[in-house]
Amino acid sequence: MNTGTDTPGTLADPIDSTRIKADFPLLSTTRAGTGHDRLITYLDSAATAQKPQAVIDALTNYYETTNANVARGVYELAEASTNAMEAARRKVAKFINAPAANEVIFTKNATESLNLVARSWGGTNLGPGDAVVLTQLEHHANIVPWQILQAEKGFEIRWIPVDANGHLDLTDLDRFLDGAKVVGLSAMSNVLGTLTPMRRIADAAHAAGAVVTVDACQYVPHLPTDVVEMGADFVSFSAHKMCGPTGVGVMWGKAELLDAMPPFLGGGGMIENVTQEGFKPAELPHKFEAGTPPIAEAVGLGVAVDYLSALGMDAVREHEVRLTSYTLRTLADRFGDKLTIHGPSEPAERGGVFSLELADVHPHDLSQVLDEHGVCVRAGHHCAKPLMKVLGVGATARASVYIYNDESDVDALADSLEAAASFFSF
Amino acid sequence: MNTGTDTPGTLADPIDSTRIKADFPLLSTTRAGTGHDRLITYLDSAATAQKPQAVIDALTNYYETTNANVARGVYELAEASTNAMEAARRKVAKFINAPAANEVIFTKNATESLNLVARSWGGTNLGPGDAVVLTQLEHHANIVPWQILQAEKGFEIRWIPVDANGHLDLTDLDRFLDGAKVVGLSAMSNVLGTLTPMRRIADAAHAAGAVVTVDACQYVPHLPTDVVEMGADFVSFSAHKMCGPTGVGVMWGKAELLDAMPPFLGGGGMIENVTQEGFKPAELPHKFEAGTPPIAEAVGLGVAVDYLSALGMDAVREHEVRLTSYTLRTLADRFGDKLTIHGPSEPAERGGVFSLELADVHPHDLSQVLDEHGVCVRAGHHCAKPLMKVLGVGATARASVYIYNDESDVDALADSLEAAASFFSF
Amino acid sequence: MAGLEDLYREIIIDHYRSPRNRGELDTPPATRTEGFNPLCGDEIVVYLQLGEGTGDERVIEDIRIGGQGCSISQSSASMMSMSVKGKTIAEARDIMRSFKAMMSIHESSLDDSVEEPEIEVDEMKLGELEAMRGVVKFPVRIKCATLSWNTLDQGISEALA
Amino acid sequence: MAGLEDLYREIIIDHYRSPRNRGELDTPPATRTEGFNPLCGDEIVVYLQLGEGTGDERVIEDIRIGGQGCSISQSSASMMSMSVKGKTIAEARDIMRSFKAMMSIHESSLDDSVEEPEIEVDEMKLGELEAMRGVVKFPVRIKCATLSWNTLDQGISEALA
Ligand SMILES: Cc1ncc(COP(=O)(O)O)c(C=O)c1O
Ligand SMILES: Cc1ncc(COP(=O)(O)O)c(C=O)c1O
Repeated sequence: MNTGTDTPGTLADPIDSTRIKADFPLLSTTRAGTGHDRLITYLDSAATAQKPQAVIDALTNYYETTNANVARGVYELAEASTNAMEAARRKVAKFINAPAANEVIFTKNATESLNLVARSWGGTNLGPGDAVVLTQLEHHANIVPWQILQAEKGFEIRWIPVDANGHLDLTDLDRFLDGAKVVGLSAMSNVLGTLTPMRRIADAAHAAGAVVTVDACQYVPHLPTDVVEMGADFVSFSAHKMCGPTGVGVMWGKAELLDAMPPFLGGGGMIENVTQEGFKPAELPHKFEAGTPPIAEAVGLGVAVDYLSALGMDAVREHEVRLTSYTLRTLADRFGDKLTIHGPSEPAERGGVFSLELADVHPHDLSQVLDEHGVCVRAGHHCAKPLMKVLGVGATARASVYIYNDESDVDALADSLEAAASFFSF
Repeated sequence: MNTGTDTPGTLADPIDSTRIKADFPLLSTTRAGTGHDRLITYLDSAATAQKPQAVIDALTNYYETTNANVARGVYELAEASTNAMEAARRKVAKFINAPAANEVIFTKNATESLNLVARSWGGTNLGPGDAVVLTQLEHHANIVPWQILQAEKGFEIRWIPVDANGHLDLTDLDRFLDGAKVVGLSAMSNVLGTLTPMRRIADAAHAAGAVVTVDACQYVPHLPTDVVEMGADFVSFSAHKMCGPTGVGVMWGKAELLDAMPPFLGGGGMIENVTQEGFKPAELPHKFEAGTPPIAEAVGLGVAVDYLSALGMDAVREHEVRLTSYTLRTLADRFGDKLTIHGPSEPAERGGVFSLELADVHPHDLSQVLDEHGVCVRAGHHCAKPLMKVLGVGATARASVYIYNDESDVDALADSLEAAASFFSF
Repeated sequence: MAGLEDLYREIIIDHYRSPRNRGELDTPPATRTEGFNPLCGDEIVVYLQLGEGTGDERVIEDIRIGGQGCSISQSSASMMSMSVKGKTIAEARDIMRSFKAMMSIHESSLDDSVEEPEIEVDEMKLGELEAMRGVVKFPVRIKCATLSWNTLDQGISEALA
Repeated sequence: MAGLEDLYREIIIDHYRSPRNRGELDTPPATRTEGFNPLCGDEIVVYLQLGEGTGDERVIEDIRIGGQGCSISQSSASMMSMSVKGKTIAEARDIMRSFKAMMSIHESSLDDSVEEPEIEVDEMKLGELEAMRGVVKFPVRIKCATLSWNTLDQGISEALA
């Protein structure tokens, strides 16, 4: 995977964000009467991405021409609906280079995906004396499911620490892995932007006999993803952060592991047979998709994948590396020591997520003032409270960029930060 | 609740289905090139309902003007998004007469809702020696979660039988309830249309010290619902069967029970605090809504509720009782003994769901021929295999009606049934 | 749009109405394997009686079919039983491969963005089974047609084990 | 649209910059109660020292505030500490009720289709706390303003228990 870049600045940005912005109705139209009588500067894509017209249209089109429940209907409409969802599954599989489409499980969000792994794999394989290794970078979605299980199964949770630059400190990796059965690892931090050395950790984990479950929420939308090259056993992510709809996520897992795991949720669609005495689960992927799936949402995700693929994920990554360089440079130039940007300073080692601290202005107050200038950033703990504690803060203000952002958005951010600094200096 | 009707036939049908059909793009436009160059006769609403333009537009509008992640953002867009979702929650609460909006939990579908109840309430309160009482009418979604839990906790599952008319046989109810801790009950069968005596069973269950979890998937879309009057402790249903989008379901529960239950899925949004040592869950409803919720979908559900409320659920019920009478009469007149219609024969005791058996034509083959005539019905076990066994069949062909269906649809069904009978008599 | 006549060939209806090799075999010596189509509830039971010998050279001396389902699943099972009875496991597997290839080539071509390996259909091996070709125009029914074959496949593994 | 001046009144900024009753009390005899705003990470710690007596007639003899958070949550906590110190529990609860009413009336009026009971705001009881009224125009921040009060509420229960 190319997580770096080829000398940014020497070639033109492969992504024309101005043209792309026009594809996103929310970013390209003013909304009078809602208080939004101007274009907004959307810098919260790490929380959720905006949706291109093509994805919105796909939902409309699905409901207007294809809507029917999947998998169980003989009639043509039900078949068309099933085909649309299964085509989306194959698109997702290809997008992440999954060896087989039936390893792609549709969930409601990455959080369900990560809970599925913890409950279904962990619930079967963990007990007292075992260890689960997490990192201090993790989002609550890859922490709390393990803590819930821990209360029941009594294993130990170990934490790979974060160093002063926001990288994982792997000095004691071997010691951490000794006796470990699971490693839960964020591919990219949603707070610091840190890209983690997944392959190295995965190889070490496998050597120690542990499975690796990767939280790729912030990775899949932004970098070319190859689940095989990653060395992962399970990879979870959400559609809504990659230009897709809310209400659908993905859990990819190796077929041999998924086959050996018990089902997670029980219900229609996930069974081969049910009697009053018991049930027999269905084959993959249905085994893990109980109930009516998020059909329209999966179809929308498929179109989001088409949209990103047309841009090219290498191009997306290069665009973001460039914009990250520009952001780090601009903010340093304009604010110097007054502004702290947490996380790695090298654009090649991080994504476009910037946790900011401006002098003594609390992040909440900061983002309130920024909003007044039409700049949307997120303030809070970003569902990473253990990491907040490591950073020694209660919250940060986080700006994050995506394909539709460009230098002008970063400039607007900087201008509004200046306004905030002066507002609070009264 | 008015589950009956006031002398159908004496007054006009309160629902004008012809006008309503015009609100549903999929039902009111022909789709050339898709093989659908005519209007279809959609009789599979028990599987999923079609969507009115207003719901489709609500999704578009959400993504074009309001899209942002909820609950955690200070900026105005995030606030608008949060408000939109919370307004939908209150609409749903009002629609089912929930005492408080924070008792309404958004899930991905009814199946997740029912799993939540089984895992979170059942996982905490059940053990060897306990009993869970289900009915033979249940959908797999209210069976398999209990069987999964049973393997772990070792309680007994008892089955309230179904009589020859498709009603629950309550002769031995007291014996069934002796020592029971949970009663899992479908409010209306998705196979037979049977309306169950919920209040009677709930009162008996409570007297025996059991909680009552109601599968209201087929009830909430079709009858005025009052969760308090029902006597239920938990009520689960899906948006997609009530004109709402896929990807969102509801679990309503009594606050005092929900407060005492452990969370189901762990992750962002459901915590009050997380440290490396453990977590503290958030208040209702967030405690049970881990991760980014189905935001657009919840908003769409809110609009579906508006749509149904504008029609009036009493009117919806009366329309369906009339159409049920017409269907039962028409099919009996035209096919006599050649066609079996499972389930109660009294329209007031059932919903508009008709499981059909036509002579020796297998349901699959039947629905294939019907599709050839543009009539969409479902063939199979309808995720109720234990009930199929009771009925002594492997599958049925199921036609089901909703607000947009009228006599002409029933006539089209009868015509196509005749065509099938003659096709297979060669 | 494919017509119903493509699906319901006369020979299929014939096998449905008069299924061949219907019944049971004593287990043991025979094996009994159940298959379900989880989507629709069709059930197939395959009884297999293999001859002496080793591995793939053993002969399917007898086969019986039980279960219930639609015309496609039942006739497919009936035809299958005729086509493999008296054949060696190796031969039966060849036929199975050809049959599944016939089904899956068309299954995939219905969707965009698919890349499944093209498998050569050996039409010589199929004989009467060719009548099933029309099923591929009704993709939902493909699972009905392949159910008995998948059950046979599993049954062979169990019988050899 | 509400302006920032509605939110950041001078008195609020003053309490933020110079929080009153900041610190800790020895536990016991005092009680210590933590409150979190799960959405943003704000934390408030309330230390309570009640006087002798029974139930709601006991006096809040001393109160101290710890924790960290935004200007709204911190200034609200500071103002709260001033308004309840020296008051009986009953009086403190009265003020709390008035303050929450001020917050929630507006919270609900922002949405359609709401039917929450209208609670009378007793403005007399609020005094300086009135400055917080601007917060209701920024609904996301209401939770910041009410955090300390909810923590106090819980703290009182614990102290009385
Ligand atoms: C009675 C009943 N229960 C549960 C379900 C499951 O609903 P869903 O598939 O939306 O989770 C259905 C619909 O399939 C149903 O009809
Ligand atoms: C790193 C990371 N993991 C997990 C999640 C949870 O994703 P979702 O809320 O879509 O389930 C997020 C986003 O909130 C995230 O950024």
